[in-house]
Amino acid sequence: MSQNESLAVILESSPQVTQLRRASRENDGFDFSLSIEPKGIPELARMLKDQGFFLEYLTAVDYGQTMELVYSFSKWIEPDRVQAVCPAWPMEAAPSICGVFPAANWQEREVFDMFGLEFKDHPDLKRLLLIQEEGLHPLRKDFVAGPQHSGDVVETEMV
Amino acid sequence: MLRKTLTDDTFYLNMGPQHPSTHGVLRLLLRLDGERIVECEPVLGYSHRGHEHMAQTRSYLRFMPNPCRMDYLAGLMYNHAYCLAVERACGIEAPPRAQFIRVICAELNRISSHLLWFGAYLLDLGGFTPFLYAFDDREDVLSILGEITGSRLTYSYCRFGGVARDLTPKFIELTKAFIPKLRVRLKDYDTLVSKNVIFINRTKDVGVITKEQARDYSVTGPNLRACGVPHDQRRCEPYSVYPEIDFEVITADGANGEGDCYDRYLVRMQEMEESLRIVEQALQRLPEGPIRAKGVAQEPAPPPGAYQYCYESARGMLGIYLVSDGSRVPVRMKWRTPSFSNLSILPILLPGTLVADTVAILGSLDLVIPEIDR
Amino acid sequence: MITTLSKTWQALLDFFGPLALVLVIGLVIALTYVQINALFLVWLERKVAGHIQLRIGPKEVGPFGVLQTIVDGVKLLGKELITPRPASWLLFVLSPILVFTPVLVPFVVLPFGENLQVHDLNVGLLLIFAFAGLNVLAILMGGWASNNKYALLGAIRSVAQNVAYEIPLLLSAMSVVIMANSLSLRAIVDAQEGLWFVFVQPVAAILYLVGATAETNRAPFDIPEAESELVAGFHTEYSGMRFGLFFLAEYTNMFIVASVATTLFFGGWRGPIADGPWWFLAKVYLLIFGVIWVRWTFPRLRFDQLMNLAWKFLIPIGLVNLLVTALVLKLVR
Amino acid sequence: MVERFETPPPVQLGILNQMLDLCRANSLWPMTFGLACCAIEMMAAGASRFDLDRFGAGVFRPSPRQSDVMIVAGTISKKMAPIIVTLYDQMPAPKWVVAMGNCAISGGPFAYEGQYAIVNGADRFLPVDVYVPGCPPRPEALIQGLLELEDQLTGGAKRNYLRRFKRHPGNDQE
Repeated sequence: MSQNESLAVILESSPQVTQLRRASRENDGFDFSLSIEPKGIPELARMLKDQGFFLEYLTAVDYGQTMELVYSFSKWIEPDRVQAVCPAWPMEAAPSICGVFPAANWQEREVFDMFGLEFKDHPDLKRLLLIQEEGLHPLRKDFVAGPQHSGDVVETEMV
Repeated sequence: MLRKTLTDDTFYLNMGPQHPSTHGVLRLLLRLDGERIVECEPVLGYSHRGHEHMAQTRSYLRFMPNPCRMDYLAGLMYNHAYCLAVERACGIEAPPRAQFIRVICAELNRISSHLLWFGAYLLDLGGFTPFLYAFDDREDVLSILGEITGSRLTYSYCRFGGVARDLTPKFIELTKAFIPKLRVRLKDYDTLVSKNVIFINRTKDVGVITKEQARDYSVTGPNLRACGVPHDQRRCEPYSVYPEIDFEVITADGANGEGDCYDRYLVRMQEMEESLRIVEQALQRLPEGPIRAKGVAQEPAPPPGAYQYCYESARGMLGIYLVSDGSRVPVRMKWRTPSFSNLSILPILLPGTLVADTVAILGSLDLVIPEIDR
Repeated sequence: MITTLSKTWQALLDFFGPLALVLVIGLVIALTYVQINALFLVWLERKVAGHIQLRIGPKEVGPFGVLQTIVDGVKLLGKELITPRPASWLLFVLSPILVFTPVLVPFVVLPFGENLQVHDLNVGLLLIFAFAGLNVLAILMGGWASNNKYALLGAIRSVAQNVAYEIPLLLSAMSVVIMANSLSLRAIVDAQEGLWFVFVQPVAAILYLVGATAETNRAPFDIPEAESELVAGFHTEYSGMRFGLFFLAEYTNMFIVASVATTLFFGGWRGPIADGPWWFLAKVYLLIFGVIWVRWTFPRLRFDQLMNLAWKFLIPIGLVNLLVTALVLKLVR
Repeated sequence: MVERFETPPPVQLGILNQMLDLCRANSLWPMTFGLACCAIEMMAAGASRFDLDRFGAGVFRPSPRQSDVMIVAGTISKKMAPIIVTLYDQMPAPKWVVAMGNCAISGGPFAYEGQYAIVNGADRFLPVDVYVPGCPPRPEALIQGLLELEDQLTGGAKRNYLRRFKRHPGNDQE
């Protein structure tokens, strides 16, 4: 696990990292969990990409009052997984990392679709999965299904 | 809006939600210049059913039937992955016999998923007959799995901490009879299709994915292994009983780390043989013992925290990210499905190819659309 | 009663002249034979495809499912004929008719038996190839007129394919014509008295069969109605009996192409023991079985590979073969 | 339930009409139109073990213009519903709809209080003729559904005039 230590050193040095926690892959599933400021994400992504990481997924979690963005990076052959968590909702929009990882394009669009979280300078931020309906962000805790969600056909214009 | 002003003489073609070779309801908005594709934009969401919203509003047990409806070709694997994830969150350990049974059924499910892919892929390339031979073998696998799970496609066979029912002697006998039969059939497919000139012309050097592209678009599974990267979750992050079973990770010897449709085809065909070997070894090593861990609550309530589980499904790396606050209903359950990222690479593979290649490349990526839209 | 009949017969004969009557009767027989043959071929294809694919084809409707094609035909007759509004109406309606009519003409010259030939034109082969070219026109008209992008792509593909595969077809036929030094099919069959041309001209035979499968848009070359790429190719917008006519024309084309192949290469109605029309039909249906068999085993060629195969591979071979036969004939005679 | 608008055939001749219905019943061409898991079971029904082609229904036409039966196999999402309606309109007149699987009948496992994405059942916007329950229904269930549709077409068990096997006398309606 030597490169694990070297990775830990690099992670500490990257800016905007507020708190680094080492976790075991057996019972948590990831090696490093670091919470970071939204501004530091592109820089962290670029640094991890040089280390040979790829973006596993990017999602948001809604805890009622606050929302947070979760990024998970992993490597190919000897996967030590790094999870970056950054506060999202009350803070301003997080910068998009489509430039570094093009895979994030659709995932960010899905997070915008489901949670309504904006991403700064995303090439083409619009709904990915749902119909064009104002304010429909189902995965938020404050989402309540209105009468128009009663399971009837809804007139949606073709995107 | 999508419709850019058509200055040059290109026109839009909707390989629309209803199309014989989009394997479900995927819509490809193609901009064509004659037969050549200038630009492609997949439009998703036509079979979005809100699995993750259901996960947030139901207890762990009531969410059990959903995973196998996300990817109905590898339903048992998703069920297995879901139970493993919840077991990791609650700190339960399934008894060894149950783990072996789960691995046997998961590998049989992988074989049935690859068989259906093989049939559907040849159907896309115009050969009608292999589709029915592949379905014939797949029916054998379904009847074997139906023997103990009771269903053909949507299995809820694994429980938290074990499996629902023990293996019956008929199951073991049927599997033992099935393995040599499939090996002979796979040899036939190899001679009939792998060496077929038209098939080679249609798939060689078509839809080439390089390692860098695979990393950028986080492609996983057979598509990644076809680029020569031996990344297999069962070997890199061993889970359940896979460390005790020896099988090698198949990678196509892509010339310089580039995988085309033909490599992806070869990887999946050899993976079926590997799965057969795994099933054989698992059957021999099947220990006696209980099939359910004692004292596991029907409705588990994992301690607060965030857990992640990565599993090797038939199409690639399946990640489940679980955030629990100690109650019986999870705060958030994110399903990282492999087809989502496998499809995201299509817009850079298609420009410059012909319409017939779209079908070949789309087929070789082995997508299941409800798994993308979740 | 008989006298009036014979008198009217005599009057008709004098008025029209014998040739016209023979042609009319021949074509009427040909039309009925085409219907029966198409019904039989569709059933044969579904049964053969079924058995190739480990399943039994239509079995429930009548003994061995024989009535299945008749039932399909009647159902297609009963369907609504939709003409899409943006489609150009006249061409859309004319196209299935135009696809089907040129298919009947070759029956005039096909030598079914010793004297079972409607009329022995001395330019028989030329007539067949001339009308074979016509159905491409109808397919293009149909595909383009139905104002559907998939149909348009299918139509353009079928034009390119037929133009590309007409030439190897002609080259292989020319090498046979040189051998029999006559265009009339009866002379070609007579020329194959001792030895069938397939043994003398194996390359031309293979060339002809490949070109013929491409000509009738079947199996490895069914690019114009590629089901998995262009939803249903040029007949996407056709419903009811219009689609039925396309279907009928395809199977009759298959029959004609196979019968021309038997006359050119497999000795027409000459058989090892007793010559007669039954040999002709046996060989034709054997060839058709081969074409069906090929359809259900090979995947489809891509469009540019199809073009390369024709232009860069089949045509040069056809030319060389023609040259060699000419040289050999020059030396022998 | 949307009221059925069936264009009456122009010529009303009893025997001819029955013969036409019999032919329509024995050659129902389904449209390749799978939405989700039930599509796999529909393909299995068309494959070699549960062969649909025996009943003349094995010709899966890709284009709606040439198909008679639209088998709605899978979950109908709100985004997909208008497209299914256009597909249904594109089919020529004597056309039928078979709702295969619980999702097409009533929204199935995905119909619950807070659901925002799916339409609960195909009969909210299509005139459905036969419901095939199951999640997914077995291929035999789909074949029985098609036979049921054939019975509807020919009014009771007349469809087996052309069939060699007789339906089991036990469960014959008349």
